[in-house]
This record gives sequence, C-alpha cells and structure tokens, in this order.
Amino acid sequence: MSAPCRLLARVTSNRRTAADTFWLELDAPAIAATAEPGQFVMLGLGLDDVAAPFLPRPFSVGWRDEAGRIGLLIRQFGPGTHRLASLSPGDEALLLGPLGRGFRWEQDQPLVCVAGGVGLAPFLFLAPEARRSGSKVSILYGEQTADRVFDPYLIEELTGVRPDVYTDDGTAGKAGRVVDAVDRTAGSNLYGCGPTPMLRALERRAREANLPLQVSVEEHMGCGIGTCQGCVVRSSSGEWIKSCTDGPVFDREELAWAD
Amino acid sequence: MSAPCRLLARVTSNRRTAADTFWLELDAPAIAATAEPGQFVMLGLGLDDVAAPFLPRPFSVGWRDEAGRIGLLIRQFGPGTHRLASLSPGDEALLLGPLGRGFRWEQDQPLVCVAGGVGLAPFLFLAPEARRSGSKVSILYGEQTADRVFDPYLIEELTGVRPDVYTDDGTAGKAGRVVDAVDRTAGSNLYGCGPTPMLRALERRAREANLPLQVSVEEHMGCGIGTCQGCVVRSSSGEWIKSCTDGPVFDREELAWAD
Amino acid sequence: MGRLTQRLWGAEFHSPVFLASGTCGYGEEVAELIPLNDLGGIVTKAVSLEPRPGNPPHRVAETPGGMINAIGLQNVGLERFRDEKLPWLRENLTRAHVFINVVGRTAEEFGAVVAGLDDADGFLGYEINVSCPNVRGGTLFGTDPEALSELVRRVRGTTERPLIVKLTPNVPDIGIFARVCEEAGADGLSTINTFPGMLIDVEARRPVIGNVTGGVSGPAILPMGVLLTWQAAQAVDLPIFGIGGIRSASDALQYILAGASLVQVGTALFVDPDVALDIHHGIEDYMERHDVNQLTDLIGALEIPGHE
Amino acid sequence: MGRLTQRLWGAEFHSPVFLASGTCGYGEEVAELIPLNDLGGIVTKAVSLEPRPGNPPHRVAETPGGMINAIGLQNVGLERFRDEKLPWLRENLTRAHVFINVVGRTAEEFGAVVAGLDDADGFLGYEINVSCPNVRGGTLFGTDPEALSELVRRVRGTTERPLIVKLTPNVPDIGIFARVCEEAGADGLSTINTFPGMLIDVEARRPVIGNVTGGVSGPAILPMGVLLTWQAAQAVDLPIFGIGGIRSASDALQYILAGASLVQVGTALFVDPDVALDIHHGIEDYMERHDVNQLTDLIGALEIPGHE
Ligand SMILES: Cc1cc2nc3c(=O)[nH]c(=O)nc-3n(C[C@H](O)[C@H](O)[C@H](O)COP(=O)(O)OP(=O)(O)OC[C@H]3O[C@@H](n4cnc5c(N)ncnc54)[C@H](O)[C@@H]3O)c2cc1C
Ligand SMILES: Cc1cc2nc3c(=O)[nH]c(=O)nc-3n(C[C@H](O)[C@H](O)[C@H](O)COP(=O)(O)OP(=O)(O)OC[C@H]3O[C@@H](n4cnc5c(N)ncnc54)[C@H](O)[C@@H]3O)c2cc1C
Ligand SMILES: Cc1cc2nc3c(=O)[nH]c(=O)nc-3n(C[C@H](O)[C@H](O)[C@H](O)COP(=O)(O)O)c2cc1C
Ligand SMILES: Cc1cc2nc3c(=O)[nH]c(=O)nc-3n(C[C@H](O)[C@H](O)[C@H](O)COP(=O)(O)O)c2cc1C
Ligand code: FES
Ligand code: FES
Repeated sequence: MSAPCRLLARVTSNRRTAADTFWLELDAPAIAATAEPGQFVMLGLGLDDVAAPFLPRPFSVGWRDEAGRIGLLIRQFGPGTHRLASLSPGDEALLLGPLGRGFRWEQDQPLVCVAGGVGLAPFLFLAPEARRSGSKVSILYGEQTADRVFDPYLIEELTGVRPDVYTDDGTAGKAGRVVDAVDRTAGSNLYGCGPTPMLRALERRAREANLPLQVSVEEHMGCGIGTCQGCVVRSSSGEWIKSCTDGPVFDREELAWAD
Repeated sequence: MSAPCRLLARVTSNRRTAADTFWLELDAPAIAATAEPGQFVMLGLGLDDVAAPFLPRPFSVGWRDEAGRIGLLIRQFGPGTHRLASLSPGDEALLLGPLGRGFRWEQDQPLVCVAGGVGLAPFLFLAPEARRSGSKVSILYGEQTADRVFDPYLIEELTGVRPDVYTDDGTAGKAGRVVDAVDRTAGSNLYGCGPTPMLRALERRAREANLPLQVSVEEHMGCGIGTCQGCVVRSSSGEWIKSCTDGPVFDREELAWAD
Repeated sequence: MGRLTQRLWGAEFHSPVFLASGTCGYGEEVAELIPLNDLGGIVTKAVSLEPRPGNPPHRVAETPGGMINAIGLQNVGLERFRDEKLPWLRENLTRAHVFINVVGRTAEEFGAVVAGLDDADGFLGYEINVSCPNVRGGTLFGTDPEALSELVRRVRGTTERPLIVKLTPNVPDIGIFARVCEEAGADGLSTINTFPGMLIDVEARRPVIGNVTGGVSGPAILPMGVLLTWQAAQAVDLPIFGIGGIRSASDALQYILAGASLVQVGTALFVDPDVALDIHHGIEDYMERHDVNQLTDLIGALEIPGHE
Repeated sequence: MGRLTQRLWGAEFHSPVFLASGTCGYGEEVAELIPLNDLGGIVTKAVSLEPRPGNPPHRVAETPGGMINAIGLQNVGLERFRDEKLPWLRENLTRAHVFINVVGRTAEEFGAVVAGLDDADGFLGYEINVSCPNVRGGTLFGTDPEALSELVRRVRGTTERPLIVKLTPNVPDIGIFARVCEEAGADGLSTINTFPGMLIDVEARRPVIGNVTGGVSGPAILPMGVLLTWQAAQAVDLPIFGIGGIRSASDALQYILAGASLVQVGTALFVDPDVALDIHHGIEDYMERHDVNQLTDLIGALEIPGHE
C-alpha cells in the first residue's frame, strides 16, 4: 500500500449513467499510478465554502488509465453527492488517495464479484486487474429497478466480463436478489460490496457454503487516513477497527457480523 | 412604493465589465415592472446550501427593460459577491424586491449624480428615468484605477449621458477625487452613492455650497424589508432608522453625519 | 381537522410552524410576503417597558453557516406596541396565534410589561426572553436559576395566559433551567435563543458588530438546538417550541422527534420568506409517506437503540 | 528568527499553528501528508490511564457548516502510548512541539496519566481535556469550578511541564473557569472544545450518532470560539490556544487578535491537509502587508472603538 497523496484534480468528464448515478473522471496521475482494486479516495471541494460536501466523501476507485485519469461511479444519496453531481469538466476537486487496503486474490482462483447498487464500483477496477493476472472473474450485479442499472455492455467493455444482472422487480436482467445467485458459485472466492444488509446476507451464504469472502464495507468517515477514528467497524475479536486503514476490504472472518 | 415580491429568477446573462466587477441580468418581470431608481433587491441563492452568500445581499437596481429583465452592477467584495460572480445564464437565484425608498427629483431641476465605484449602479437607472421626465442629468464617476472603470461609452449608451470620469491615480479620465468636481455644479441637485467616506465628503460639500443632496447609503442587511432592524443608520434626530425601508435614499438633512 | 392540528394551552394550532421573535417584526412587515394565517403563528419582536434605541451598526453579518446579530432589542416599547401594533395583529391574525416576546431588566419590569398587555386583545400568550442581562444580578436571567425562578413566578402572578420561557443555550445543563421554569409555573418552553459569538474584521482589527458581541443563529446551530430541545423535553412535561437553524421540514422534524410540539423559523426567513409554509407542507408530506395521522404521534418519537 | 517566532513556557515556537487533538492522531498517521516540523506542533489524541474502546458507529457526520463526532476517546492507553507512540514523536518532531491531550474519570486518574508520562521524552507539555464526565460529581470537570480546581491542582502537583487546560464552551461565563485554572496553577488555556450537539435521521427516527450525542466542530462554531477566547483572554494573563472552526489565516488571526498566542486547526484538516501550513504562510503574508514585525504585536491587538 503506497503513501496517499493530496491533490487538486481537474474533472475531465462527468456523465450520467443511470437514475441518480453518474460517472466522474478526474485527472489524478499520482493516484492512478498506484491505486489498487478496492482502494478508495476522499473527494471534496476544499475549504473555500462550507456547503455540503464540506467533509470529503469516500468513493471506491472504479477505473484508472495510463493517461493518469481515475473514474468514480457515484450515486446521488444526499446533499454532498447531489452537489458533486454538478461538477463539470474543468472544475477542480480535492482528492486524497489512494486509501485503505484493497482486495486480495490469487491467480488460480476464480473470483465471483457480488455487487449491490453502486457497490459495483470497485469491481469495475478489480475485474480487469484480476483477469490480467490470469484469474477467471464473474460479476453478479443487483439493483432495485432497471432505471438504476449501469449499462451491462459498458461493464463488459470496462471489465471484459458480461455481468449477470438482477433487479428486485425484474424490470432488468433476472428477477430476484443478487445474493441468492451465489449458490451457483461453489468452489470460488466471493467478493462483496454493497449496502450493509446485503453484505450480511452474503456473509451468511458464504459461511454456510464455507466459501472465502472479502467485503468492502461502508462507514461514515472523517479523515480517511486513520487519524480521527470515525470509521470503525466491529472486529470478530470485538474491537472497533478502522475501516479506512484496516479496510475497507476485510475477510469475512475479520468482522463481527452479529446484528 | 409598491409591495415587494419574492421570486426565483433565471440569470439571462453575466458579463465582466471591469476588474472584480460584473453586470448580471436576471429575468424578473414583477420587479422590472415596478422598480424605481434608487430601489434595491436582495439577491440570494436560497436555502439548499449554507455557503456564502447564505444571507441574501442587497444590490441597487441598475437597469430594467420592457422584457421584464433587470440588471445589477456588482463588484466582488467578499465571499458572497465572489460566488455570485460565477452565476451563469440559466442559473436560478432568489430575488426580493423592489425594496426601499428611491430617489426623488423634479423635472425642472438638473440632477448631478456623484458616483463612487459601483455606487454608479443606481444612477444607470436614475439618469435615463430623470431625462425621460425632462430633467437635465450629469454624471460624475470616480474609481481608484482605470481597470475598475465601467466603460464610459456603455454608460452613455445606457443613460444618454456622457460621464465625467475620475480616477485617484489619473490612469483614466481626470486625476482626482470625484467629490472635488462638485464645486463646478452650483445650482443643481446632488445625488450621491458610493463608499461612506466619499458620502461624508460629499455631504460636507453640499452643506457648504448649500445644495440639496440625496444619498443612497450602505449598511449590512438581514431581511431588506424592515423586520430585523439590522440595517440602521443614525438620523439627524439621533435615532437609529432602517436604511432598507426608510432608505436607502435619504436627504442629507435626514441623517446624522457627525463621525 | 388536519393532520398537523393539535390543541395546546386550550387553543387549537392548525400548524406547528411559527415565525421566530425578531425575524418577523410585529407581523405587519411580512404580511405581504408570508400568508401568516396559513402558519401556526408568530412571536413578536421583543417588547420592553420603555422604548429601546438599540445598538450601533453593524448589527448583522454573515458567519459560516449562519449569521450574527446584535440589534439591542430595539423596540417601540409597551405603550406604542399596544396602541399601534397589537390592533393590526388582532384584526389580521385570525387563524394564526400570536405570542408576545417580552424583555426587561428586572423581574418587576417583566411583570409590568405583562400586566400592561394582559387585558388587550390580539394575542394568545407570552414568550419571556431571559437571554438578557439581569440588572440586579448582573448575569443573564437565563443562566441564573434563582433569578430565573423569581422572574417566572413574578410574571406568572400577573397573567393567566400561556406563559412560555425562552431558554438560553450557553449553560452546561439546560434540564436544570427547564425544571426551574416548570416549578415556577411556566406553561411551556422555547429552546433555543442565539449563541453568544463575536466576529473580527482582521484588516481593521475591530469587531464587525457595533456591539462587539452578538448572537449566532442559523443552520450552524442546528445540532446544538436539537440536543438542547431533547434535553429540555427529557427534563419536563411542558410543550416546547423547538428553535435553531431550521430551514427545511426535515430540520423541523428533528426538533419534533426530539420532543418539540411546535417549531419556530428565524434566520431562514431572511433567505427565503416562503420557507415557513414550505416546512408546513413538507411535514405534511412526511406524515403521509410514513402514514402518521397525528403530529402528536411524532412529538418526542425519537427511538434510541437500546433505550426502550 | 522569523516574524512568527515567539517564546512561551521557556520554549521557542517558530509557528503559532498547531494541529488539534483528535484530528492528527499521534502524528505518525499524518506525517506523510503534513510537514509537521514546519508547524508549531501538534496536540495528540486523548490519552487515558487504561485503553478505551470508544463508541459504536456512526461516530462522525457532517452538520451545517461543520461536523459532529462522538469517538468516545478511543485510545491505546498510557502504557502503549508511552512505549509505541511517544518514541516516534521524539525521533521525528525535532522542531515541532508536542502536547499530550490527557483525559480521566477522576482527578487521580488524570494525575496518574501525567505521572506515568512525565519523565519520558518526546513532548513539551500537557493539554488537559476537561470536557469529559467526572465520575465523582457526574458533571463535566469543565463545567464545575470546584472539580476543575481540584483537578488542576492535582495535576499541577505531579509535573513541572507546561500545563494547558482545554476549556468547555457550554458555560455561561468562561472567565470564571479561566481564573480557576490560573489560580490552580495552570500555565495556559485552550479555548475551545466541541459544542454538545445531536443529529437525528428523521427517516429512521433515530440519532445519526451511535452515542446519541456528540461534539460539534468546524466553521459553524468559529464566532463562538472567537468570543470565548476573547473572554478568557480578558480574564487571565495565561497564553491561550485559540481553537474552533479555523480554516484560513484570517480565521486564525481573529483568534490571535482576540488574545490567543497560538491556534489549533482541527476539522479543516479533514477537508485539506495543506490547510495548517497555508495558514502559517497566510499569517506571514498578513504581517508583511500590515508591516507587523512580531506576532506578539498582534496577540490581543483587537481595537474596541470607544474602549481605549
Ligand atoms: C470506502 C467507501 C467507498 C465508497 N464508495 C462509493 C462509490 O464508489 N460510489 C458511491 O456512490 N458511494 C460510495 N460510498 C458511499 C458514499 O461515500 C456516500 O454515499 C456519501 O458519503 C454520501 O454523502 P451524502 O452527503 O450524499 O449523503 P449524506 O447522508 O447527506 O451524508 C451525510 C453524512 O453521512 C456520511 N455518509 C452517508 N452515507 C454514507 C456511506 N454509505 N458511506 C460513508 N459515509 C456516508 C457522509 O460522509 C456525511 O458525513 C463509499 C463509502 C465508503 C466508506
Ligand atoms: C442598498 C444597498 C445597495 C447596494 N448596491 C450595490 C450594487 O449595486 N453593487 C455592488 O457591488 N454592491 C452594492 N451594495 C453592497 C453589497 O451589498 C456588498 O458589497 C455585499 O453585500 C458584500 O457581500 P460579500 O459577501 O461579498 O462581502 P462580505 O464582506 O464578505 O460580506 C460579509 C457580510 O457583510 C455584509 N456587507 C459587507 N459589505 C456590505 C455593504 N457595503 N453593504 C451591505 N452589506 C455589506 C454582507 O451582506 C455580509 O452579511 C449595496 C448595498 C446596499 C446596502
Ligand atoms: C435579527 C434577529 C433578531 C432577534 N431578536 C430576538 C428577540 O427580540 N427576542 C428573542 O427572544 N429572540 C430573538 N432572536 C432569536 C431568534 O428568535 C431565534 O431564537 C434564533 O435566531 C435561532 O433561530 P434561527 O436559527 O432559526 O434564527 C433574534 C434573531 C435574529 C436573527
Ligand atoms: C474527530 C474529532 C476528535 C476529537 N478528539 C478530541 C480529543 O480526543 N481531545 C480533545 O481535547 N479534543 C478533541 N477534539 C476537539 C478538537 O481538538 C477541537 O477542539 C474542536 O474540534 C474544535 O476545533 P475545529 O473546529 O478546528 O475542529 C476532537 C475533534 C474531532 C473533530
Ligand atoms: S476516517 Fe478517520 S480514522 Fe478512518
Ligand atoms: S435589513 Fe432588516 S430591517 Fe433593514
């Protein structure tokens, strides 16, 4: 894990990808060069004004290229992400990253990425990297409704993997919860990212099927670099551990799942 | 003075006119229809975020047309006006107006408008209106330096009056303070708007020359409509009176000038 | 009877949204912009026994996420308020309720203002502003339990009308002051008034505010106001006006869930006069979405995990 | 010797800008991002006698113009701090000064932490965090003059090092507490800690913060912090750390003009780690523009019209 850096990054493009969701690209060479799948950045607008997002917001690195750009898949959730949605090419934003501990994988093991909503983001980066290292990768991607789905063809273009899409209401892909599809993945390593309830369900599946699972968790963050202790999650040994530096990716065995 | 109204106005244009100064046009029919020279509007960005300007800012109506647009001449002073400078066509802003008591004049009396800096704004509206009613109008316009001067030809286009321009350093127009030019205006009615020190000097001149003077004063405002009592100035009888409703235009005799 | 209607102090309130003292004058000034009778009501600018000249400018300025003010309680005084302002309120606020914000330098002065207003028509009750210096003790009435208790008893003795005490935020334990008011006979509380603050013009090396110090209001104080309202609601059974930084229905609902029966909107009115009515409708929408039939079901309905 | 240099407590401070407790960990966590030795120094995360687990999440959230936090003073405890964290500070903070933020449940506990650290190297002094519950009295040490006095005397008895007391903002008269600290032998003050606050998720009807209540920080509290610093500076002759909402040189200068000798930057670091150094240089620029040769000429240099 290389040292995080702070940089004023120029927005190179901002495209709407689905309802309440946009794909933000920024010019961030120092981060693009060293980021690993599962790592995140803190994205903020600086100190000139106090409008939300005043505190920077954490987002998974969803893509990076040789030209030094990174891509973020962001869903409008509250005031902060709402304002970020209005960033246009040329605007400057403050980035801190790459941050945290990313995903780990072995060549010979097939990866099954289970994504809930914008939990898809880190897998858009993990899938191609893992495939480059020779691993087989499949993506199970669930959304509530069709209008929120990130274009499967675009996913295939970015990752080389055609995702299995699921929607709660069946308006796109197969009907049903993405976690239920996990049954048909015996023998492979699971990777999960999405809302906490979904991760809980996924962990139960993995435990029952006794499959290895790495999850990327979400908790409110202050600093993103381990100083504020704001982002803790409960470890299996009962301690509060920092999701920003000990995580955000954890093996399921590292965390306390009891609710 | 007609009832003020609150309206969400669309910005129709925003042009830089000089260093730190811009000319903002908004679509505000209800205000354009009833505004009088010397009246002002409270311009804000609403309650969605808390960045400055959180409180709306007062600006003199500098122009209006039959199409229902109004024009404001705004100088970047602090964070609030700085952010307003970035408004672009299509953006929405919150307007309250028309507000306050404007200038009064009589047909047969020549008007001499003495403007310091963006104190020029209300005269861009007063001059044409007064001329339409048959009055002779002249404009004395002072700035610190040439780069801050609002194009004299544009002033003439807007008002029909070619202004006498003064700069402290003589980089544009005549060198010197605009107030000193007042000596050569005996027999006419003076109208002043600009920084408080300039208004003080002007008032002294008017008193000595025993000329009538109306000034538009500037004080911090909260509401702009007379409820908060935030905008008071000292009256000649020693009371604190509201510049937003009793003013912003006052006869020199109404105010206490002692400092 | 609408979802938002509730009965308090023997009166019917068809909306929980009020305009806060000092931000709506005596009502008349905002009547052209705000349909007052569609709201719960207003609290007037402070009224004192004698007229007050108020402080020198600057009296207001923006602060991060809010504003600071030091008006100095400038007002026309008891007599002119009763003769010139109250009649307008009586005639025009037919559905909205009026509380008169009262200030004084001594308990006697507070009592005298209330006594001088009590048989007039055009208002429902009083909001006692104790965030002002107590000439006797020097401290603020609102930060001195004895002075506060004496004050409330004194005023209580002079009126049968709803008596609301508006508390000061800068105390370690607002529950103490809430209980003092309840025991002294208050009918309700308002939480909270502005936070003491100061702004310095570093270029001039002078205070921005003519009075040197002022009161901070606006969104910046929202989380403090919500906590103080919750703490006051835990301490007493009185109905509470939740106040501080409210600019949306969700802000208002934070106060209501914390235990406020009614809310007051202040600073946000300067930014958008429509905000009060927007909040009223926003609360209605929320109740429909969560299908809550009575506002009273939301008051103090905050769930604290683990604390059943 | 630079314009910004001053001597305090027998040590030389080449910059008045510090990183506030809880926002820079134990220094090591931010060392890659912030050139600590170019700053005046840091105040460590709170250290208690025993390790503390801290509060359940959410521990932080944004508020209008700031943030709320309830970390629960999670820390590694005295021993591990001394053995694992202090050595790094000793080796790496060659020019920047270190103050250790100390917490406890009783005066004895505070005393024990200080006693356990005092002969170690790697720091200059202590910042006593009295914004925590006093097990004996129940109240916060910082809101109870007797408890505070006893606490400061107790700690004073165990160390010769610079002893700074960090005051709590939610008191009616901070001057009283400032004087109590001075009389009890404190060497300096820090004003101020966070304001108690609460945030409610209205959709879930639950507190956003796992601990229910938390402390509000950031720009929102700037005007309160400046006033409390000014009032403390009026009350005592001790050097003061000005703290609260600082995000620019002009914010820092407000505190300095109000009477602070040094300032601490907290929440703003989360937004931009460069802010502390930017403030240092911004103060330098200001002094050049106003041609002020010594920072000490600005401390408390606020001019109050009429009060000469
Ligand atoms: C490691 C990590 C990676 C993430 N990656 C992505 C991503 O790739 N795409 C994406 O759309 N979202 C991602 N999120 C979630 C994203 O950070 C939140 O949706 C965002 O912070 C919400 O801010 P807001 O102001 O819009 O919402 P608000 O609810 O208004 O935010 C209020 C406060 O809560 C915090 N908050 C609210 N929800 C979350 C959350 N889920 N996680 C962390 N903080 C939260 C905010 O930081 C803020 O302090 C990630 C979160 C983490 C921790
Ligand atoms: C009746 C009236 C008419 C005006 N007309 C114009 C105009 O046509 N063009 C123009 O450029 N300016 C005009 N001004 C001044 C303008 O309102 C201020 O420059 C502006 O409010 C500064 O805001 P800021 O955030 O940029 O500055 P800041 O100094 O950051 O503002 C901080 C606080 O001080 C207040 N403030 C600071 N300076 C002034 C001031 N001079 N007047 C009122 N409030 C102030 C702001 O409202 C805010 O509350 C007018 C002022 C008044 C009272
Ligand atoms: C300009 C102004 C004047 C005020 N005058 C009074 C007053 O006369 N009496 C009073 O009790 N409160 C007064 N207040 C306090 C408000 O009623 C309210 O308690 C405070 O502003 C917090 O609410 P807000 O954040 O919604 O503004 C005043 C506030 C402002 C901004
Ligand atoms: C996440 C966080 C943790 C904090 N932890 C401590 C602490 O352990 N001890 C302490 O005295 N103050 C602590 N504080 C308070 C800060 O040191 C500072 O007094 C306060 O945040 C106001 O300054 P600011 O507005 O610049 O953040 C903490 C603040 C934050 C935001
Ligand atoms: S976000 Fe600050 S420690 Fe993790
Ligand atoms: S600005 Fe509120 S009374 Fe004039």
